[in-house]
Amino acid sequence: MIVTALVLGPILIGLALYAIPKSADALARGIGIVVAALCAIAVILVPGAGDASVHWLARPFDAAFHFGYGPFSYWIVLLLALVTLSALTALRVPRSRDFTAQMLILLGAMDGVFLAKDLLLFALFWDLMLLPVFLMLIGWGTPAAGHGTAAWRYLIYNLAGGLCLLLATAGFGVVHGTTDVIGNPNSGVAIGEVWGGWIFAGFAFAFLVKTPVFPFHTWMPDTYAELPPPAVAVVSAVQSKAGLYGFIAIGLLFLGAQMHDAQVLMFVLGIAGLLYGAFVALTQTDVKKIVAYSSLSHLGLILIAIFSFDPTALKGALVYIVAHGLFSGALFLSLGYLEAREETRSLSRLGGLGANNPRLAGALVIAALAALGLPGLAGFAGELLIITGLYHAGFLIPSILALVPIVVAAAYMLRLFQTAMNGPQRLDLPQRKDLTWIEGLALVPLVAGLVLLGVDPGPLFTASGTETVSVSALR
Amino acid sequence: MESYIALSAVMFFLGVVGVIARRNPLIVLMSIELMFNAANLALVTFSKLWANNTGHIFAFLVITVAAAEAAIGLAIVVVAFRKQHYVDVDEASTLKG
Amino acid sequence: MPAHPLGLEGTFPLLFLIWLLPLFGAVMIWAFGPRFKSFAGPLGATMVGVAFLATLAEWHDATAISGGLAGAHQTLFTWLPGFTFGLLFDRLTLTWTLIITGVGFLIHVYSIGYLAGDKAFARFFAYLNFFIFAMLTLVLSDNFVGLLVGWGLVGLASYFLIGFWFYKPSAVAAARKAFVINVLGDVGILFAIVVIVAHVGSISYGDTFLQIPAYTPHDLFIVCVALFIGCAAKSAQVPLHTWLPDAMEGPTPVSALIHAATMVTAGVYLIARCAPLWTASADARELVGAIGALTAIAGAVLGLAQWDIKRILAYSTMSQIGYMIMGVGVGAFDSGVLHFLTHAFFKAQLFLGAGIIIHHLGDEQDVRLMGGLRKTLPFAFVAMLTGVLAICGVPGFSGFFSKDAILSATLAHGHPWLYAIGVLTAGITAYYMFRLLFVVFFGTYRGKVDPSDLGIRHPELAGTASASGHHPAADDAHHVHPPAWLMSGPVAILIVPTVLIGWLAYGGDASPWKTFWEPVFPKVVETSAGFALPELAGTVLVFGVVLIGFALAYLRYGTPAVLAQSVPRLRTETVRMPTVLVNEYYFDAAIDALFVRPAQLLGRFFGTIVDPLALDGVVHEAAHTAAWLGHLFRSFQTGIVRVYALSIALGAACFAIYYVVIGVGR
Amino acid sequence: MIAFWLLSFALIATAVFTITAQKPVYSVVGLLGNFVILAILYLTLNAEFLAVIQIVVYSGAILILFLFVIALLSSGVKPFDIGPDRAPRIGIPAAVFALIGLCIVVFSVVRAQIAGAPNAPQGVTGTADSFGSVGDFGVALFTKNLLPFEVTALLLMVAVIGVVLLAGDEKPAPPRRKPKARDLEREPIVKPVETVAPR
Repeated sequence: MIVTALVLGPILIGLALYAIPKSADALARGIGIVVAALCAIAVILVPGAGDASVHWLARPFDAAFHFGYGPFSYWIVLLLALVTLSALTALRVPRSRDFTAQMLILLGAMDGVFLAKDLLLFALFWDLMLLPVFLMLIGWGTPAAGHGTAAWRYLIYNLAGGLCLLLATAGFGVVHGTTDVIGNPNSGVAIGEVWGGWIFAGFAFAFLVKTPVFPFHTWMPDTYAELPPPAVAVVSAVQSKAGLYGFIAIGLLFLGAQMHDAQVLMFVLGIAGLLYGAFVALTQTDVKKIVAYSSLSHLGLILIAIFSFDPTALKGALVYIVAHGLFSGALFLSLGYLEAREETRSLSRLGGLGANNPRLAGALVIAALAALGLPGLAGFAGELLIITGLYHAGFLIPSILALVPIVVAAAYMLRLFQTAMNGPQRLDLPQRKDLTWIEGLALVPLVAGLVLLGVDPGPLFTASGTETVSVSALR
Repeated sequence: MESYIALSAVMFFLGVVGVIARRNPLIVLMSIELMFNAANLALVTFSKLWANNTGHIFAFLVITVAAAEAAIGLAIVVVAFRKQHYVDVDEASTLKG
Repeated sequence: MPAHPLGLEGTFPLLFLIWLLPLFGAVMIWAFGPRFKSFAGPLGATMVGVAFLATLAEWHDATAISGGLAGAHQTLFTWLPGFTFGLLFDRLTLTWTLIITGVGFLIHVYSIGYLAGDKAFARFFAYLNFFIFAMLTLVLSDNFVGLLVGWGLVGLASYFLIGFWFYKPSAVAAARKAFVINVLGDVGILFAIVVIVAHVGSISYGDTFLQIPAYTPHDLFIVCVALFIGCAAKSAQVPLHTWLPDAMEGPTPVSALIHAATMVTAGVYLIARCAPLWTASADARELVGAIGALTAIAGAVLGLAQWDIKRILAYSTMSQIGYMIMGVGVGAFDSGVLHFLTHAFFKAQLFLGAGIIIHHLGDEQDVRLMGGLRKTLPFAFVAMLTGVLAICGVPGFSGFFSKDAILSATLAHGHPWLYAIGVLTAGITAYYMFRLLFVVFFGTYRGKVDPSDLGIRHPELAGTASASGHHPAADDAHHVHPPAWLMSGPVAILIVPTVLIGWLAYGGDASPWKTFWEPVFPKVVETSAGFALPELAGTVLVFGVVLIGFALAYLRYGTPAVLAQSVPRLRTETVRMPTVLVNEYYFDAAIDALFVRPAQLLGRFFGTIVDPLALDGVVHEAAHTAAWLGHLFRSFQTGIVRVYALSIALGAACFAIYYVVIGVGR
Repeated sequence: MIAFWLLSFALIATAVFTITAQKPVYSVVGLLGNFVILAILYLTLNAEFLAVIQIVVYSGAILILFLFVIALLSSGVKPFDIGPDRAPRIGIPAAVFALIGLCIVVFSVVRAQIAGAPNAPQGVTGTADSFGSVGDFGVALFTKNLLPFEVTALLLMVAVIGVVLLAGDEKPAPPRRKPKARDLEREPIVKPVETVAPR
């Protein structure tokens, strides 16, 4: 029951928020924060819960209304609740009631994606997840002059992906007979060769677009740049993991042979994205786009980790998934603070803010350091395990290429941080107050997670299902 | 007998050309009548050929339909004329995409 | 996987104390810094001082067991099988910890005086304490990943401290450069770890060294090279050295602690720690020894051409670390470590002495604008003089013993070329260090001379006081006069080991130093036979070269006649300085042209051409095609009824054709 | 045979005249001739009743209807087709298409001639001598084809109603509901753009 409530609760409360008066922004935001906190508490207190499967479709294939934890999803759902909590606490957005409602619907939809044990439910929530983001882009986006197409581009790209996902799901259901399979190790039956290729192609396209992976990423920089900071924190922290989760929970368990066939292609795409994102991030001037392209780079690394089928690399992928969620959330929120204060995202206009905003600088530098893989923070642990796994599995060249973005990341992250915070003060910028204690507090869960998991990511490997996945990956 | 069929075809295509090429709705309607009659001629011819008067029945029905069609068509023309005081097939362009 | 025993297994609360006290100090000062005000300095110093005392108290545990990797060991936690973390406190760690906490403590005390009144006083001590913690993490770790964590964190501390005055663009740029180059080094070590784990299945030193026979020579070489990339970045070895001179943008105590005494010698620590690896790989010894020697002479030659007092010292640091790397590289691990020990003292003392001068002159760092300071700053003169004598290897001073040990070791291990370079470098070192001494302390004070008379064309680029500008924070720094002993006291204490510490190594193989390390380092057996110069002959040769260097420096800078007309002479020298030296061998330009610019170009190409045009272009084309089709179909919907009629007729005709041509024929 | 050719020629000539006539009245005249000739052709095909119907219904009723409409509409001076010609050269493709279609039909007819006529289902409804007679026709119409005949009645009925509705007297439009005060207070869905007060 509790898992179903995790999914449906936020969605229903989000819809119900539209019933309270428009002017009650603070109340709405408060409700949003409480709901996100309750989600986090529920995940922590009731680990490993699963709900009964309610059969609701028998023809042409069996489908069930079934929620529970799949492989890796416990940590991702916890991450989602924490990031949403931080995001809602951190920043106030105009028309807070509507925004909070959209955020809660997004929260519930993403919970649905990661908690669905039925493929059809997975696909439905996958498409539902798209809607709030699109609406937030339309309603709260800050398009650059002459653009403003981010919302539509996002919609079209992801609808195409969602369509492929739906087709693949239907194909899977028809071939396999049932879609009530995710996270069920006993149902890990490989799909035959005739249809498997097409089904895998459908899933893979949807996953690659959503993640996104080079070269399907062109919707991402604009979307990330234009989304309001709390939303982009959640989207980049968690929504980008939906595709990777799909590869793990569906691909590795049911389409192993097809995954192996696609290995070379995915390595090429992953490594291309890894390098491409890093180099592009080096020259962007929009601070949010720098982080967006760095995400492309990081996500490419996770992709090749998954497709190396090495247990160590898979564990590293889990660590890095969580770490990336934490640091990209923290980064986007810090940049949100920056944007809210200085009313610009352009590096060419920023400078010298550290002198009067030491706490803002501190928040940004911690997030940036985690993103560049500073040893001792969670990102490093993930990178280390991934690259170790890659080398161990015999991928010498990819493991060396995966090292390059680490150096480049240091360059672009420091460029971002130093240009904005260091150097002589610029008096043409609005001089605003430093972070309030509540703004700082909002980042605490994320930063604490980064430090703790950086010191010892061991706890992640319990209750994560990595063993299940590893075993099936090696099959 | 084949000559009758060929004659019918000629008449039918003349009707088609009239429908397409003329802008006066009355002449267009008359062209349609031409096509009806061409069809009738063919029906009657085949009836004769196969000694089967179903063709006659059918031609009779076609004449009925043609009468109805002419009545409705002329009514439309009248209405259109009342609206804008002239009628032109090209003016009925609200179907434009 | 049998875990290799790392000595005395147990729990060592004192180790935790040593390790975490500085972290505690850093967090406290960072969190409550503004409220601590001037109390932050003493608090930070206390943390490090207590850690030093605790280190002394732990001495016994480190040396209780002899043999290999043996000392106090405590397991902490495990990520995954093979990824086990713990603390190891053996003789090598002991040596480094003593220097880190001991010299660190002195420099903390010194900093209280040096930075008194700076707005970010508390922040400075938070960083400094954090650095001590990071460096202790590096040396206390019992595995490669822990070492890498420390390795990265000292880089971070170094980044923060170089960029401490973050309103200076030059400091910011220097900090970034240092960090990026150090990340490159981190990546090297990361790769080494990856290879080690693939072979050994463990990150622990013990397992790694136990299973050296499991490696092919090729893989062993790869591991050594990858590790050495880390060393080269951290210890400023050619070609990754360019960040070190720039790092002098940081406050002088930082230069003394991080960029002279401790952090930059981490490379030496790593090679000494991995002595079994280097013992097993002759190729790696060859490579590392050669790069060490190259760095030693390259740094020394660049030391000739500098005018900024801290850059001179920075290049001398680079050169001296070259010596150490050469020592540990050829397999004389104890000699390399000895040079680390002596260098930590005399270089810290040189920097702190320079700091006194800089502080006195109001952030003036250009030696051309100094001169005659012997009379105004006699204590600084004594400090610098002893330091210079030590670094030059004048017999009796500490540097003499360590340098001599390294040079004779290169010969003994069969590297006559390295020996020759080392001896030559010693001469150059004497020359430029005495040049520094003469220009700064002798003659008359030139601070009032117009910089252009000295040939300084771009004062803002020359590290002069006007360049460092008026820091809003540092301005009032010099109106506050802290007790003088805060700065002179630590220097005075340092003079003792600077002079005397070398005597530890007196007595050849029976010296306390040799017996201390006897059980630790494996013996390197060279395939090629080494030379054995009689001890006295070697000493005389080196000292002779040093004397020549001194004599040249004296003739050029020290004679009364020269001193009398120092201004025009310095001007001539400035103007005639070879551009290759002024530009520091064009390393920066080369790195810029080879890596930075291509990367930016690539990024710009991807970002402005590939992304919007090629990738997004495909998507746009698809969308445009759809739109074009829509327009095409729209154009069919003319609204002209007759055209519709035509198309209906055409359609009907198609059917007719089908039936006539195909259907009937059947 | 000669009669057939003459009749054919006259038929085509009147048809051409119909579609090319400048004024609708000429067209009606052409069409009248066409229909009469067609009735004669029907007679040659043993379709007596249809021939009569052709004259009575077509020539007598439908064409008169056309004439009435023409008379009704051309009381003004304007010609009917005065709008801009939106497809000025559409006659060319139409003619080409017609020619091609004609060729195809003729070709197929010729081919059918060569292949021989298919087996005709001889004498299904009537005997050879009474074929085409009014009696024969009536029997067939009111026995076998009674339902279509009745449906025809319905069709004509609908046509009559349609014509009356279309062309009947225009009634004044029903009065629009008066706006209530509540409606005026309601917020417009699209907010009017606020005007900037002149300074």
